[in-house]
Amino acid sequence: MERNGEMRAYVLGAIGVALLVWGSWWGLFWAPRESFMGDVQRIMYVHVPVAWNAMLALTFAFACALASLLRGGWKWDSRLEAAMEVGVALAVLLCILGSIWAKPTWGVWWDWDPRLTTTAIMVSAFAGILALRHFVDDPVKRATWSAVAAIVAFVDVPIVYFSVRWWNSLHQLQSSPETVSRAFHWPLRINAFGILFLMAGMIDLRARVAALRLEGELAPPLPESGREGVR
Amino acid sequence: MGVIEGGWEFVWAAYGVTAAVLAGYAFSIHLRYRAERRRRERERSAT
Amino acid sequence: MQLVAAVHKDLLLQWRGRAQAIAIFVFGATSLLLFSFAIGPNAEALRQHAAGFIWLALLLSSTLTLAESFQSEMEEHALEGLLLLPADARALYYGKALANWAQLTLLGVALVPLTVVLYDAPLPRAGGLLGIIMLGAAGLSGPGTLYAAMTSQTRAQQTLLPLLLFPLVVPVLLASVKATSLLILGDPMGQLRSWTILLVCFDAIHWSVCGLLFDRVVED
Amino acid sequence: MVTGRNGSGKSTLLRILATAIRPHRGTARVEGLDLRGQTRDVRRRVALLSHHHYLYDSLTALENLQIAARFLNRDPSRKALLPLLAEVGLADRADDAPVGFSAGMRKRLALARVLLPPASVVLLDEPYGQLDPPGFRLVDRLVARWREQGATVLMATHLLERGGDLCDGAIVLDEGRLTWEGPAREVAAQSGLAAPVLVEGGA
Repeated sequence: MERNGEMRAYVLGAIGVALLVWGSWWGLFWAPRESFMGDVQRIMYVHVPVAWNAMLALTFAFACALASLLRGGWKWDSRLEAAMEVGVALAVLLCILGSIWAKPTWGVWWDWDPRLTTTAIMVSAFAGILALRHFVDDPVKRATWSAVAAIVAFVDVPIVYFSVRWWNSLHQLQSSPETVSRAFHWPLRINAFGILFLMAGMIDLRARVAALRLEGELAPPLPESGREGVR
Repeated sequence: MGVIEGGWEFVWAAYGVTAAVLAGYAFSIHLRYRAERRRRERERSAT
Repeated sequence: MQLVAAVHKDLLLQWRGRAQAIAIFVFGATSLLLFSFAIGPNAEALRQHAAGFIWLALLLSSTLTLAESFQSEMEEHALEGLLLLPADARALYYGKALANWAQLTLLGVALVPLTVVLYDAPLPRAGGLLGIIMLGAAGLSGPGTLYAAMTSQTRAQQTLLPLLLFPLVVPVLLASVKATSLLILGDPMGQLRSWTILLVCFDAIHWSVCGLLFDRVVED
Repeated sequence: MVTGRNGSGKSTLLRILATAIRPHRGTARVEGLDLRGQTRDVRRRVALLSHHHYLYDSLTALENLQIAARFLNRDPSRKALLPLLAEVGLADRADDAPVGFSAGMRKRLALARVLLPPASVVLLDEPYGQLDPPGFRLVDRLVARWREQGATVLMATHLLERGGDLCDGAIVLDEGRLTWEGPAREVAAQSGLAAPVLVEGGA
């Protein structure tokens, strides 16, 4: 019975990997060269899907934090931990991809683009919350505090973004490669869904890890009778 | 004009890093899940 | 009423801990000295970076101030004792945040003369600078007080507080540095206003959000 | 009176009843008020002497009381609070910081802090711990006075004889479970334990 639950995660992951192989193959070998960026533009077929999904994962983490704080329940705490960790992993990947994109395009590894810089700041913010979780032994406090910290960090995202944008206002607004034609669209979409499925599978499985750990921490359950005997 | 020539090494690097990070991370979750399951089964059988 | 009691308590605690505050000021002053070693004895370059250095010094010192402000609450769990009286958690938060704000403002103001001397930074508008320091200090103390309440109860608190706080206050750092540097080096484009507005928005959002969330942090 | 071995859950029980910690599951009522839902009302009625003394080390004994008095909206003047310190035998140390106090004196100051709010339920976690014989008599006297005022006193203690004389009912905890319940006088003889928690008065 319990064995079946985890299958969902692996199936989702497998679908994701299959879509990613298909989309990447398309993007690398079938899609035409972009007229301005040349072959480098093919990086976009992984870069953009990773960006969308990293944002999605962290937004989901925010939703979990709200649910965990307002409605309670260990389920949401486990999901918060999972979504945060997967989101941080994707955001780290996003920063690396951003650098690889920036080097041939602008000649530097890091060009202080507001989106990329905000991502890097968010990585450290959410990694800090994961560290906080690691160092709090009481599961109740851990759940509340990480939910609170996640909400504050998420509320901060737009402020960080705008401050970095103003700060770097001398910088030319970047021309994201326009993906007008269908030939550019499809690999992007397929990869986006591929990472979405893979991410869903990873969050699902990671939440199971968190739930199992929590189960170990909360056990043995406190007996109710002895404590409630006294009025 | 302004067309970036070549750059395939960056493309390969991007796809390679993506594959490596995603695969490595997914595998680490799989390992952690297995470890947690085993730990719990040990605890179950102990009681 | 409870807020008055809370502010009174925290100001009294800070007054008794003033030796600590002076030590933190010395730490900030020392870091100002150290920053200039990274640049070299180039008066022009130092003046260009003066605004950044004063805010970095204040940011680094702020983690000490914030952590210290919860030290005495946690030693004998005095904060819990107040909550059981019952004291209003929100009043406790705003009392602590206001007291920390006052102390950080004081610390920032105390660092200014040093900046003027060390970096040869001209100070045409002292009132404006005071305003920026107050807004920036509020941006540090608002979320900082919330996070210090959490990290003061954890293992590895010295690492966790800056780890959580620094990414969060990036906008404060950017806006304060820009605004201060416009005050020192002149503001031909009239950008000071927008940075001030950014600081005000940050302060307003975080002081209200953190105030809402604080009782969950100390109650659970 | 509540008693039980070390780690049997006495302090946890008292801390839960004082709403210092939230029970993982279940709830309880104090004077008909739900611990989870009516936390603030419970706190208004309950005073807790915890094994944490709830003191600020850098402030003087008097200032510690003044801070609590301000939050309770009570007169924080020296004149109003000195009697409390005199009650616990610290009148001459009012302007000293507890950092220089002995463990027994800190306990006395913590007791003075418990006397401050007008509580109808008083929870005492090992009130005799660290105190000298006059301190024992002080606790006895305070408990008697609370009872006269109609307050319920619940104390966790290992002093079975003393608690047995002072309290009405007793329960014994072991690993969080209630293992014995009965008249306090019989706890020493019957429960086979050296550590009871005493329930006093009718709660």
